[in-house]
Amino acid sequence: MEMHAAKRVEIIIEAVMETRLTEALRGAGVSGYTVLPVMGGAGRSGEWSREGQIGRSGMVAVVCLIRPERLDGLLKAAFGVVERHIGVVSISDTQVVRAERF
Amino acid sequence: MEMHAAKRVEIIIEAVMETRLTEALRGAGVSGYTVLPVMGGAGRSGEWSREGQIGRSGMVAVVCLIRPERLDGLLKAAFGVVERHIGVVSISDTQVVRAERF
Amino acid sequence: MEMHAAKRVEIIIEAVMETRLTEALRGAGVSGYTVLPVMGGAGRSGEWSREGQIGRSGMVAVVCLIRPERLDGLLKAAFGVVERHIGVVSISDTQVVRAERF
Amino acid sequence: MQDILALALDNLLSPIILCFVLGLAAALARSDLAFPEAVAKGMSLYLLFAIGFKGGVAVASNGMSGQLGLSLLFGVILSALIPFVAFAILRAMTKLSVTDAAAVAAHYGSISIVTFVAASSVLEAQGITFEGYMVAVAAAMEAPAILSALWLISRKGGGVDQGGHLWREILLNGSIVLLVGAFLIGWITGPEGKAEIDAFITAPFKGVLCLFLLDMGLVAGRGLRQARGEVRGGVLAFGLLMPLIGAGFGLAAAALIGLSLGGAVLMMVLSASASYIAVPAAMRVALPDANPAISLTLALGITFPFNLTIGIPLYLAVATAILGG
Amino acid sequence: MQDILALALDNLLSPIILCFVLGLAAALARSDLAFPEAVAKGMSLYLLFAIGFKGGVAVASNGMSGQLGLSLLFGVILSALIPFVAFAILRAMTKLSVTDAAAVAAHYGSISIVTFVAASSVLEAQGITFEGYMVAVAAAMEAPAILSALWLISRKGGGVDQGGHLWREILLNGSIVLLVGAFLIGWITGPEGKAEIDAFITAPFKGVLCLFLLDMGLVAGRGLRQARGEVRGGVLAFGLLMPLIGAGFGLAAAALIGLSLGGAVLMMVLSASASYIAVPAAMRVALPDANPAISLTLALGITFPFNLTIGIPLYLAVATAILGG
Amino acid sequence: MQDILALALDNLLSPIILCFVLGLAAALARSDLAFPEAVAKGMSLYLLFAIGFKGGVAVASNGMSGQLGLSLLFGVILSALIPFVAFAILRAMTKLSVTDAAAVAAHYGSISIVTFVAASSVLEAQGITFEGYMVAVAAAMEAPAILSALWLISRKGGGVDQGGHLWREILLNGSIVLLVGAFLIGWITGPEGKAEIDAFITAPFKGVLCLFLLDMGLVAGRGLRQARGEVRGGVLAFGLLMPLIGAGFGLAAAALIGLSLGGAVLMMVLSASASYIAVPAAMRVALPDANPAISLTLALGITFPFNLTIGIPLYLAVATAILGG
Ligand SMILES: Nc1ncnc2c1ncn2[C@@H]1O[C@H](COP(=O)(O)O)[C@@H](O)[C@H]1O
Ligand SMILES: Nc1ncnc2c1ncn2[C@@H]1O[C@H](COP(=O)(O)O)[C@@H](O)[C@H]1O
Ligand SMILES: Nc1ncnc2c1ncn2[C@@H]1O[C@H](COP(=O)(O)O)[C@@H](O)[C@H]1O
Ligand code: NA
Ligand code: NA
Ligand code: NA
Repeated sequence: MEMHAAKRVEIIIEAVMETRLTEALRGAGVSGYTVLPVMGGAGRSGEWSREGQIGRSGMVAVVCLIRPERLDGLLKAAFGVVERHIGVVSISDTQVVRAERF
Repeated sequence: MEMHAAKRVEIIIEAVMETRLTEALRGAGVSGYTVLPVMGGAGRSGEWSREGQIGRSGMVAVVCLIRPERLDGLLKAAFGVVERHIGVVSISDTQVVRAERF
Repeated sequence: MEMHAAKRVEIIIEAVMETRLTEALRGAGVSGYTVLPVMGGAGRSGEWSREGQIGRSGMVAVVCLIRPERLDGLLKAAFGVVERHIGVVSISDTQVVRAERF
Repeated sequence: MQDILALALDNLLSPIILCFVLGLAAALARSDLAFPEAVAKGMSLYLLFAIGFKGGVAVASNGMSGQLGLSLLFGVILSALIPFVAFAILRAMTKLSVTDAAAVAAHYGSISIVTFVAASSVLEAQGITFEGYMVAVAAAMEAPAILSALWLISRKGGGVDQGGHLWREILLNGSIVLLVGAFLIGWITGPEGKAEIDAFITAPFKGVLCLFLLDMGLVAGRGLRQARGEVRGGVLAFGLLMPLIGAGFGLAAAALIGLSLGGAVLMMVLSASASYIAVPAAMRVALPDANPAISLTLALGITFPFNLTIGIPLYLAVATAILGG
Repeated sequence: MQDILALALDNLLSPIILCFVLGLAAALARSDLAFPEAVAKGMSLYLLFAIGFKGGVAVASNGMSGQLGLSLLFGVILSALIPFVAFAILRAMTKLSVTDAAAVAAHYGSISIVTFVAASSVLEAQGITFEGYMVAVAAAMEAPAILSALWLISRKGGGVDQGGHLWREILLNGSIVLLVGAFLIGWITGPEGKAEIDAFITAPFKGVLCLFLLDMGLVAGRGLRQARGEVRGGVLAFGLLMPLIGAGFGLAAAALIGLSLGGAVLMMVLSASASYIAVPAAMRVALPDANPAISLTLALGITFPFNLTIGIPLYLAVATAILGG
Repeated sequence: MQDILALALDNLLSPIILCFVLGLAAALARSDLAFPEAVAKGMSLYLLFAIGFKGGVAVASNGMSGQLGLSLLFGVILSALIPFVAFAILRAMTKLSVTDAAAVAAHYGSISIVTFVAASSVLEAQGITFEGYMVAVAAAMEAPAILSALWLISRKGGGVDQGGHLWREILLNGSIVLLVGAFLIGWITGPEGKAEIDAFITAPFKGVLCLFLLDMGLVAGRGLRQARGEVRGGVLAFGLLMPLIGAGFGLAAAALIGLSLGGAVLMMVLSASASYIAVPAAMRVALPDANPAISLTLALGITFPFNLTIGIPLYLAVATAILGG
């Protein structure tokens, strides 16, 4: 199968910021993303777990597959939201098959 | 530690198709995979969220680690199922330690 | 944006071992990780699903982003815990933006 | 007439309806009020179990009145027949593709168990009895509509994924199995069994139904907000017209079978309502090219609230007028 | 005096408090006892719905006593005012940064609905009535404190993320919408509506509250274990002092409005309690630089158990002494 | 004898057993009926809390009858002893490895709280009283078996992961903590405390148990379907034989302690039942080489349904015959 180079951006961010992030992504022309739940984690601001929590506490992982040329736009949009917030962003090379989708 | 090249295939697919996909994978000789829940997302068919849903709605993420030489078989099997369905497939290079497992 | 090479280590491990793993990671100087829930999967020990389970059954996925030079320490710590247990470890190249965090 | 209006108003101002309205309003106003998926699923399992069990107990107590078999048969026929009617109307009134029209038609042939539950509550509040086995009829009406839709598609040359286990999935769908299983357990254990778990399945039932409808309002509201563009004009009109046509078929069947007033109203409600759990999943598997947003918005955002607010009192009024109190 | 001690002891040995203590002890001993997030969220939705609904029914039954408007107004004023007091005390007594102090202040201006619920239970057990609309006052007091905190920050030159929809998020926060919505539904449907769902919202209420407090004990214990280093000295003292000051303001307001004894105690409890659901989320959005562990540990680990065990009986005693039984 | 058969049949046709059968059948037929993990966990937390609390209240009401200490001691001894018996039988009857045999043995020394709950329900339905503190005995019997299994392994030269906190994990296991904690709260607050939350922990209890057993049937059925190959012949026979042997030990202990008829039946049930929550987790940590599917299928798929259907009435009959009604 023919495969096309793409980028996989994984943004782990506070759940309260999810809507702001996805709106910024849409603003940057990124219309595809997937949100995965996060159970817990640790970082500079300590350890946390979702168990027994009630509010929109905790984090989510937002995964975006995009064409390489769109990476800069995406990162700019994402960092506008993530910047002052708890969270991490990583970018990996990947390949996709149905390139017209991204 | 000695590491071996492998492929990480991530298939985001409708939850109703999960069993069909994993059966196809097994049919292609892929006996190891992990299913992650997905909370929501957006794509060409719009935005969705799992909150408050009742049926087998929504998507799941199926992650397979495989030896590079098995990639083609896996993709063929996966696309047989995914093809006409909502969802995305991405393939990344990765490394594993206990290669005999894959 | 300036990006820095990093490693993304993904450890899929039994939920009962989660605390032991994260303690071992901290012992190895890895203070950042994210735990994702896992719904089900299959491997050499057969198929399983989290549905309807009650105990701390099932698996979790622990994702660590680290500087490349810390990989060996992390793997050693992780394998001390994972070794005799059900589960898989994969290591991918990735890039991060705020390198000082890792 | 005045009675009907009073009943309709009473119905509109019941906690059940108001909870649905609250959910709808919260979602349309983009509040972040939301039920976790697990809680929503848990409530639906509870409701299915309770309604199935109570139906079975009713059969154990009152006997079968000889018409269970006939009612099941008519239920299956209605479920299989209504999609053809719905399909014809959709093709005439709207620009939906064959696939989309068939998918929508399948939803309308099948049933909405929550509408059924809401209607039973109204009947109970009015002191109107009904055949306990109607819950088995509801289960029997879930699946046949899917078969009709697939037949419609294949006749039109459309491709249908008849994958090996589609049929097992449809017939052993969790909600059918739970409803029928609880019905059988209720039937076997009878009033004694009910006495053991009555405090669980009867007393809190209406309260759980309220919270469940609040969640359904939230889901419907979110759907309406997103699909605003796609459901309008003819499609929208279909969502209001089709339940009336379905109810007509249901009433005719009830008269033929000789159901009681309460049973007739429930048969109308089943025929008038559209599925939003079992059929959507089956359509995703069998007709992946159909746009799921259209069916779901119609079934949950238009027809469900219509039946809940106007439909149920209306069907009761019509059934009373025709079959007599 | 003896009565007060007896009441305090009685309160301390109630299942509700003991459940909280069990959760706290289990978490501090690092047991893996835990509630799934969905179950915790489900219980909180249930409690908000039940308390809101019952408040609305109380208003429908007893009328408004003419003071709803005044009470709401004073509630808003208290919520907006208390953060300034809290901020001043924090800046004087602790080394917290402006941002952290403002974030903590916002939590103390807002309210803890579970403390409110626990206090209503104590009042009910004592046979002390209170104004049903106090639940609406609780809802009205959730948000103004956030505005005050943001104003404090911006006056000090701090940056505040006033992103487009922050205000909608705060005002249409799920818990406010559910509380107010259920209140309205209770008001509209009145005692008749309550009769329909009483077995769901009244009978099991206290039991659910027990399990919910068990979970809150677990969450508080985990928080205390992790934040052991950060909350001590002046910050800790603030967590015990501030509820007393808040209660004083609440009592003054209650006297001005002319609330009943029960209403006055609830107004004191609202003013004395600190938010750990709505405000933390808003602060994460608006003040990302504030350390969330400080506010949460104070609100949930110090002030909440203080109010639950000592605060409520104390406020009741003081209100009885000043306003008369 | 006729009475026993009648009781056994009555038991078989109770909603509780039929719900388990429904779940089992649905899973074996590969229906997609499933409970979300959070709902299953929530129900188990509820059941543990309710059973613990009611046990504590029973002790508060009826006093200790002087035998709590003795019963706890015998419980611990049974739990520690039974694994040796089970291990010897497994090594003689089956080809399981030392590790697998030890892991299975640990499960059978420990207890199944749901079997205990189901047995209490049967006793209550028969009007047979039992010592309230038996729930504390159940908690005390959870852990010792694990120690025995680890000792067995290490004596055979097997490696055991005695990681730092294994013991804390086992002894502060969530289900033990909740059961013992609720027992203490029930004991402290007594009948007054129970009155406050009775509508939550007593009235709906049996209904929740039904749904929980439905889920257990689903999980057991899925396990049986997947492990079909691994559990057969000698291993399968062990799953039917071992509960009888365990019950025998339990009866002997009960006679020595001088328990009431009801208490003796519960002691038999505890000894006869096998753990499927606490022990599996501990075994995964300490004996990762043991195949978890074997223990779980035996405990949940064979011994649990055996005890539920045949075991409980049988133990009651034997105890009645030996100890007298
Ligand atoms: N190195 C890392 N690898 C993976 N996840 C991380 C890492 N650092 C932080 N995180 C995630 O981001 C959250 C916030 O991190 P921080 O801002 O460092 O407190 C943590 O709770 C983790 O879920
Ligand atoms: N570019 C993308 N990156 C990540 N996930 C995607 C992307 N596109 C689609 N998805 C996921 O696949 C689902 C269906 O996509 P679509 O078929 O484009 O509607 C979405 O709801 C997302 O969860
Ligand atoms: N090749 C693989 N790719 C992805 N996940 C795997 C793979 N092999 C095993 N797993 C995961 O690890 C768990 C245990 O695997 P195993 O130890 O092989 O039984 C499985 O249930 C999967 O969740
Ligand atoms: Na219909
Ligand atoms: Na306050
Ligand atoms: Na045992």
